[in-house]
Amino acid sequence: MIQDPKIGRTVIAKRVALELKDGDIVNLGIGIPTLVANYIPKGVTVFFQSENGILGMGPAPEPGYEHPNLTNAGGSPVTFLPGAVAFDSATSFGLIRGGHVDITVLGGLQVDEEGHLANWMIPGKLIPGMGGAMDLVTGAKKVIVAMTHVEKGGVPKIVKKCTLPLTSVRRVNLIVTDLAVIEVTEKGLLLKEIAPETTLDEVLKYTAASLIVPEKVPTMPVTL
Amino acid sequence: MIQDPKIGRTVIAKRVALELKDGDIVNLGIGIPTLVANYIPKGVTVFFQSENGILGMGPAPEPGYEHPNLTNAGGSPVTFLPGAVAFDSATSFGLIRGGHVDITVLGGLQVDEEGHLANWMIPGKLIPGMGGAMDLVTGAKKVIVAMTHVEKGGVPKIVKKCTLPLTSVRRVNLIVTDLAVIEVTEKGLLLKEIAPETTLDEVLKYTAASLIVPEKVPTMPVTL
Amino acid sequence: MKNKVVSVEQAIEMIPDGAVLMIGGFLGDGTPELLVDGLIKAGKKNLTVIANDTAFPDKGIGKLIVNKLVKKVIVSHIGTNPETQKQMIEGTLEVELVPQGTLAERVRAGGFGLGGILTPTGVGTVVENGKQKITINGKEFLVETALRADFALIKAKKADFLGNLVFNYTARNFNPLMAFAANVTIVEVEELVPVGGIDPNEVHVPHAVVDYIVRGNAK
Amino acid sequence: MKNKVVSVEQAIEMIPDGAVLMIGGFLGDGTPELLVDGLIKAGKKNLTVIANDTAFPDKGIGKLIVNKLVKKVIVSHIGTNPETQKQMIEGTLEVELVPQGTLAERVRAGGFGLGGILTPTGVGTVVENGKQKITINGKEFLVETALRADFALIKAKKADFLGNLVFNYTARNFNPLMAFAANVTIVEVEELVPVGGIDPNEVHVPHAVVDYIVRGNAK
Repeated sequence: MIQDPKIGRTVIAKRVALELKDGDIVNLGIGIPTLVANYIPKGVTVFFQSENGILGMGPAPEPGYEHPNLTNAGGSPVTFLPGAVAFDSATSFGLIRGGHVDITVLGGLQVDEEGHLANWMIPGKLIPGMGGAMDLVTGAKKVIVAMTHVEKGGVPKIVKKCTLPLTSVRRVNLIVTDLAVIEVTEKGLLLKEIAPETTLDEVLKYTAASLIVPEKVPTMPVTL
Repeated sequence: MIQDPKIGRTVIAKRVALELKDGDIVNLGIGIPTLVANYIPKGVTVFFQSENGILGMGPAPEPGYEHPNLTNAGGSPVTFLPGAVAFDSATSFGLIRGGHVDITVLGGLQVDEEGHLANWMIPGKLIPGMGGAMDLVTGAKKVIVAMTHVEKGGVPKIVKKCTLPLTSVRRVNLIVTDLAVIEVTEKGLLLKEIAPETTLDEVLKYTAASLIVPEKVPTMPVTL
Repeated sequence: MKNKVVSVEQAIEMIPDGAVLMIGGFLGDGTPELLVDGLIKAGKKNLTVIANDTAFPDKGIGKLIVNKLVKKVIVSHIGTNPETQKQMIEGTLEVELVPQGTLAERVRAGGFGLGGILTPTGVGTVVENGKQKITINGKEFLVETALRADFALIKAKKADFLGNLVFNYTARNFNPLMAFAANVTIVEVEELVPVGGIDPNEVHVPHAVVDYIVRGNAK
Repeated sequence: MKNKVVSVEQAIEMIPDGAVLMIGGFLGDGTPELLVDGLIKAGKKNLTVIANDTAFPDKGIGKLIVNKLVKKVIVSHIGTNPETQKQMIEGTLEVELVPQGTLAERVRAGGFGLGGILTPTGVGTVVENGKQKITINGKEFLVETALRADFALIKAKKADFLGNLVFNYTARNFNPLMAFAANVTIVEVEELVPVGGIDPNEVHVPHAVVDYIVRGNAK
């Protein structure tokens, strides 16, 4: 098990980045998903869509180059890459809900055995609102959850059944954590890879859902 | 009764034009309604909207100035007036259905005592389709029907109850014909004006619906 | 990255007989004529066409009707093409009429991942036959369902190599809506510019929905 | 013809206490700050605000919350403004949360004369509570109803004197949608150009829906 949380987050971002294919339209949520942009494989061109109304978003500008009308969904200044487009919120979610976004990477509070994600509220504690998450999970072609495997204190986030309010009844496709890569299949949660410096026992210990474990489970193809 | 059909149509167009107020957004149907554009009162600026996606449409261009991508809803070349805008069909009907068009002027096959208009098909005979008429009648702030008072052969077009398929259950506001101006009120069809060279008896004779006839009915304020 | 630019022939080759096509244009203004001619040259059959109208016998979608490539049209009117009415009466062409504003919203809904929209247009008329109605705050609306197609054949004024599109004046009409609503979107363009050659504020359709680009007459 | 250009004060004077406002912007980007400041200066009360979010305490719509002008918000999230959460917990501010894409479509429906839309978003979640559901081709959709407002306060980059609007980059967001959906639409613009000074292809919102224009900081 990776001890340093920062390295853990990096491993997650690097592993998710390997899922991106040349030409993909990609929407990254805030938090860990944002880091994915730093690890796009060589030779792969992807286009970042942000729900506030842009496709072809580039990284943060150099100091002094910030423009108040060019921001990401977190409100931070970004840049245009060549071929970038701006559009209104209805069109932005037309792209999202209409299946024109190839991959969305989102953070998670819980994912359950059925592949249902909860990531927008903790009743009585944290009610930030769903923002665009419900539309993204419902509409994107492929949904990847990028999150730490456990909460602080070691409480599993991959559970039998979500106790927190669901984001969508549409199943997510892939869960990438600092311990494992898990695919949501018709038959259940399939353990695909284990993180570096991590054992199968650790994965099972920190997962509260049943996992389908193949005979051989490879290590994530990422460097620490 | 005006005998010359061409003069009759001109009277209708001139009278409808008096309904237009400064700043109005106006949609004109094909046929007689199109003629209205020729008689806008002095000092009144209106903006013509066409459902194929333009607001601020000007008259036909001079010969040689036709552009294939600047046409009206009848497919004929038009021009831009200053401040003209182009938009897609969804936006065009957003303007229409959303009540942003102040006045639509449409032709009619029948209008009945309840103010219901039929103007898009004659079963078994003529099925051109409704085009934008159903949206226009349902959504425009004010609907004016501009039509000859009778069919060829003298058959009344203002009837007790439409026998032809309705365009909308939304009542039209005003009917302008070559015989009369009739307002659709809560209590029924109110005769407002009679055309030049026309008698009350003629209006009543050629109208198959009950009319509310005030003691004094003025003549249409138009010159032949 | 995939090069989206193809020839008319390559584009047409992808389209099988019996396909459902959305075709842009309003009485021919904004219709991709090269793609229409390509369909005719290739002798496609049994097409279903979703479009605003069937234009004129010698223009735009009208040519597909005259050449009998089409078994069904979903349109808002057919008044300008006598051949459409003739084939309808003969029973060789099925015509489904949809109010123009409803057609625009149904196409948009199909592309935007909506199941449909609620419209007051058509309530109390023959258009409501067979449709669900919903009352909201005492007002009745028709449930009009989303439309999708196998292919959208659209026409733009300008594209960059990614497929960002700009339309021209009244040639815009249904084209941007249809771009979103098909499994494969093929655009015929008059002008192809380098990536980055269009102001991000001025793009009408983002490249995410465009699959193939065909260069039009003005290369 | 009516001159649509008014001062901030004239614009704010039209808005009564208790009004329902749509306000453009996404975390403050694209929010008409002069109009927001005008509301605060005039001490308006009991406003209902429909917007994407409540921004930050010192920016955009956030300032209306901090200054307690608002009794209810209909928004997609409030996570960036602790004051909104505080007032919600205290019970002085009602918060209705709507998925962002649904909010966009509900506003658009209000402006486009639709009763609402059918969306898959929210099916099977707490969002569906109290809503009608419709099944189309075996798939469930929520009926999400149209939203309208008394006033839309929006921000554009550029207007002509008629009120044709052009927005800038990510400051566009909800602004064009809200322009259609209010009884009175007031736009704060950075640049005012002569009528005819904007290419008809590049207008984002046609003047038909704009009632008043307020010149922004950059006159």
